[in-house]
Amino acid sequence: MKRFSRFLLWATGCAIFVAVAVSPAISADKIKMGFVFSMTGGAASYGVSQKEGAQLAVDQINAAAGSGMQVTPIFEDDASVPQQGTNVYNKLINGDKVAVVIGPTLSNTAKITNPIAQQIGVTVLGVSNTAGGITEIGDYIFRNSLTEAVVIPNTIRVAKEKLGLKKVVLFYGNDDAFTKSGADVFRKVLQAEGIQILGEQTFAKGDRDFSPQLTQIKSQSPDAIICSALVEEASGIVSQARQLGIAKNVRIVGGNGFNSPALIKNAGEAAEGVIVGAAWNFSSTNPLNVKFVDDYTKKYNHPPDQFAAQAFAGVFIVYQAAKSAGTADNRKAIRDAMLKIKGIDTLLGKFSFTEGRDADHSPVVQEVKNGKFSVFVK
Amino acid sequence: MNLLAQQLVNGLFIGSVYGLFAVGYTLVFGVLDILNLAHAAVFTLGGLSAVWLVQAAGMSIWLAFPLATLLAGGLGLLINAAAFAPLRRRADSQFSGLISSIAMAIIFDAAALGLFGARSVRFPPGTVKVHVWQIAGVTITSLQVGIVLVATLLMLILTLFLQRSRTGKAIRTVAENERAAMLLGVNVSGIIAFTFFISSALGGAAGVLYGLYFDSLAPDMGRAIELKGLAVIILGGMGSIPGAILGGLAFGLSEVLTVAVSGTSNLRDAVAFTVLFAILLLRPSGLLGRGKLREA
Amino acid sequence: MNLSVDNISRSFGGVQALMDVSFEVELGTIHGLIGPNGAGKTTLINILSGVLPPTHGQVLYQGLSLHHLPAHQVAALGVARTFQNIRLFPTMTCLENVQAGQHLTAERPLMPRLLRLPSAGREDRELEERARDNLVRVGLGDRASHPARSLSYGERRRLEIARALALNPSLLLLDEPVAGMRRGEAAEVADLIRSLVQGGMTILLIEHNMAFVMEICSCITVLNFGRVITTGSPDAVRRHRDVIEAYLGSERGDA
Amino acid sequence: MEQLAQFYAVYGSVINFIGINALLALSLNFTLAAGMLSLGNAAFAGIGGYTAGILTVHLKAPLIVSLCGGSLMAGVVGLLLGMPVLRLKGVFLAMATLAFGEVVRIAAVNLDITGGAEGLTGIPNITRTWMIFLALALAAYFMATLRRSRIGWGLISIREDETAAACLGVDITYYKVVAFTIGAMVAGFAGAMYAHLNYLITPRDFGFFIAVDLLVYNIVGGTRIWYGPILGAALLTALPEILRGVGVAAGPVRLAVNGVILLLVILFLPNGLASLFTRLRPVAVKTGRAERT
Repeated sequence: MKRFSRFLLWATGCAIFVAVAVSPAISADKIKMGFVFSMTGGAASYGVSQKEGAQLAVDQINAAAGSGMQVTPIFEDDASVPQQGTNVYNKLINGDKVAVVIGPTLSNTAKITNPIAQQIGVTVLGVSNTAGGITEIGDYIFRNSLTEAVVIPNTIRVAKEKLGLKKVVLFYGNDDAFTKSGADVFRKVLQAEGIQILGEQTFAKGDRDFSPQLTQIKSQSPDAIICSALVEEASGIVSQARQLGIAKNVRIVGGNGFNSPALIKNAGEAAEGVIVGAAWNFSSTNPLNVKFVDDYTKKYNHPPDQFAAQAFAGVFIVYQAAKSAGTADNRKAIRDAMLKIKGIDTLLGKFSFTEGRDADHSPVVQEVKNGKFSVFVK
Repeated sequence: MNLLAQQLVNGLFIGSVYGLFAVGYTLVFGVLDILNLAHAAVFTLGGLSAVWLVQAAGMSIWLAFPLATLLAGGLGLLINAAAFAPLRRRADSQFSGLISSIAMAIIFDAAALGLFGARSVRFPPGTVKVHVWQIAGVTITSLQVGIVLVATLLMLILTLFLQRSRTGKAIRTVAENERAAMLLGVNVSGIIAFTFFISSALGGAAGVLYGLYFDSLAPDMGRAIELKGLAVIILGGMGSIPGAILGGLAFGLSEVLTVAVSGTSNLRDAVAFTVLFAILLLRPSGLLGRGKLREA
Repeated sequence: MNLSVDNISRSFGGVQALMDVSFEVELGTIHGLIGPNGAGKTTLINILSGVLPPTHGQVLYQGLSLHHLPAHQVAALGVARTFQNIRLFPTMTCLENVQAGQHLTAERPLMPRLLRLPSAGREDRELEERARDNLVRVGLGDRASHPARSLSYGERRRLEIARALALNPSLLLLDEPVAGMRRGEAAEVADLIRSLVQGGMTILLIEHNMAFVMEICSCITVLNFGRVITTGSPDAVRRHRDVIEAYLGSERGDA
Repeated sequence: MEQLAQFYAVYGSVINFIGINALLALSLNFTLAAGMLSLGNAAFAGIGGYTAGILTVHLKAPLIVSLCGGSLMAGVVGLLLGMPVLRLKGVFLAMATLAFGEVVRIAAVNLDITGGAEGLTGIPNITRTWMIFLALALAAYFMATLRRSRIGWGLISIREDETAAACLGVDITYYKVVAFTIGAMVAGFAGAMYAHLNYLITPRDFGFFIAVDLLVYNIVGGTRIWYGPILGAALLTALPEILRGVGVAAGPVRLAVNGVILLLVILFLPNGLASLFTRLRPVAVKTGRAERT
């Protein structure tokens, strides 16, 4: 055993030195993309979707490129922990010398890791970060994920218009950055729209039992339940609400976190009528989207979610920028080309970056109908 | 009034799930004085494998449930063989056992992730028929009643088994005094392995029931309940089986009542853990503990 | 100015371990405490050393009440003890066990050590010297760097005495100091105990080895079922009817 | 030289985290040295981190003031918590400190001044590698020296046998509270440095699983000598990078290998990694002269 441990220490040393000595050569006709996704840990279900979406995009690009510019993907796992995210960023940027980084999965990790890329001058494209203060980190930081600040006001406006909401209850996860900041936006928008908030209830990440809160909510008889949650919790909330006898006409309204086939799969019948404001429209007839949903379902045997869709789109956006810059390794040129991305066709629709390098495309309000997401029309 | 009644029903239900989870935890602690932190991972694997049996292998839940329970019990044997048995003679087995069980938990988590994927899954709709009853404005489902019944039944069987059967008596002897048990001709290591089997089987059963009710199973579902399970066995008294059940109910009710009384859920977990903290200071042996501190 | 045990009672749950136990220990003597198993001897030692509080009654030592003093304050008054079930520090060496026993007699201030002042090294060397002397005194001079758990049973008892001596106690409570020892070893301990008393120490000891007790104690208290049967000289105790009965009635052949 | 710079560019953050984690592990070692199993040190790190972050962000305090302020605050809380809690032993102490940790985490989630779930943002990234390792060196030196002082002898006696220690005159409660408070201060300092390394701290950085990690570092490295926790923290912090280096793909497999290595260390190195370097004895006492000359 002693020997084994000595070996381990030895191996550590060797691994580190090999990693340093073999600084990878950069080839000009292959663009190196670093992907930082949470493939294990608490956010694993999102990270895995993202990886699948990104992999599909890379495969399609490489198959189509022929002798043109190929993509060399390097997938790394941040284990849903910011510390590891930092380590992975340093490794990708300084060790592998990637041209761009796509990721990381979680906004909180992005706030810690993106300054590293900004300082060195490497483009980062967030494909799932929706919290505030991400692109503000610097002029190398982009994202193609519509923020809650864009999606939610639209959702509430549409819902108010079509359902005549007057009084609602806000229900959210208060120990998670995504769900908490979503709730803050909901609260502000609801107040601005003059909709009364009867009360607020919270849950914690990982909770599966929501009946105490839903029982309270039921007793307040709201017109709708406004919910900021990720899909793991969302499906439980939806099905338990119906089980507790909260009537179907009390709609449940959610944001980006709800936009996953898992909602319908896990909540089943109860998901009918749930309103989901989101960045990506599953049932969009945009040919790029139809093809994506088809290809993805064929390859992985399950339908894609928003995480996969945005990651897929992200790879194409970056590839587009690199191609128009005519370089696979000039980090600054790629960034400059990213700034110029305007109105390109993606599965998300016509896509541009705003002045602040955030996503600019129109959000969608969907409704679950007959076991499918469809555009909300009353 | 309806509101409060509904909340009490909610609390009793979730409390009995906590209790079932905690019974396995506390059984191992009662016998070995060791915390098995891989228990939550067994809970997860039990639930996920039952989903797999129903979904991919097309079994009825009535077959998948006992099979998954047995499988979880097998994991218990594995935990014992790989992580606890080799350490038993070590002076620091309380500490090192804790760590080796963490190692097993990591390995099981990885297995869950690799075998079943990161996404949340559920039992196919209609796996069990669910009726919803409205009694005086209080909603109860047949699934809830069934789960409480199954949990009660399992705990009754366990209690009777420990009190009446030969093996059960041997387990209690080992818990009381390992050396004495050995002198009495009890196969101590066999009994310990068997205890792990039962403990993990119960954990797996809890995972299946949990998954059946909440319709959402994922590799990290053990994480949230792990901490609560620890709180429950402290609350009830380490090593006490009725204590674990009572602790589960108490913890479930404290969560629900915090929501019901304060009208908001921000304080739910804070209250639960503050109560735990206070109980430790005022009555360290828990509600039904063996009435002695370690090393007293 | 003796050690006086005054109406001590102690119960555990419903079980009365000690009932109105009173006796005096004259300073500078060896006082024996005997009685059948379960008579409450170790409980009494635990009360005297502050490990357990009594339910009733009090203990006076050199005119001071030990009432409800915690163990470390009792130790600070010069009361040291050994344990029936031997409580050495198992992973430490013999020398370290004794050095740990110097807690009250050594300063070992942190600051000079952090600053590596020569005074710290000097103190450590002196303390080590003293600890070695204690080891030599109990006949373990050649075992200084052996781990405590590698010692034989008798050696462990002697090491415990050495550790207790490191406190420079005025009163030493020995709980079965020669249990499990060979005859020659026990005789050495008897010599050691006598020499300690000659140096002015007071000793209260529990022992089942009657020959040993009768030989070295000047006064003996007999306990049975938590009560004092008698206190007196070895001869008087030997002849006491109740004592004989207590022993013959409960244990045979131990005396 | 250039290679060194390149090495630092790739692994600088790993090195920093090794230092921080080692300091945190060492903070727990102060309590473990007296045989106390505490799961509260992650929470103390959190208290230190939030206090320091708030001092820097809201009061524009200089770094050293923030670091000391964080450490002090953690120490005060440690003192207040330690007095009632340290009567408990073993698993019960672990659970009480765990409950405390959860309450701290939930407080951080619900308070405004801590920034809630999104965390405290805008903390400048001003902790440098040398600062971390200077602090670690000082703490390690302190730990190593402490063991030879009166407090250290008392703590080790308590770990070995509480009753016997009390009968040697060791004031159990006092020494335990001292050790617990020192541990809390070191943890608070480490947490404060961490806050200034990351731009952002969130309640999740200091939760239950971090507390367990600290214990794992100690047991894997070895609790009985000052460099044990440092070795444990170094190996386990670098492990993902090592596995990456030897080509174990990201994902479940890497997680499993992680678990297996942990299991192997605990099974086959009873005194932790430290036992590879020394025949472990609880206290490093130099035997001044040869025995039985």
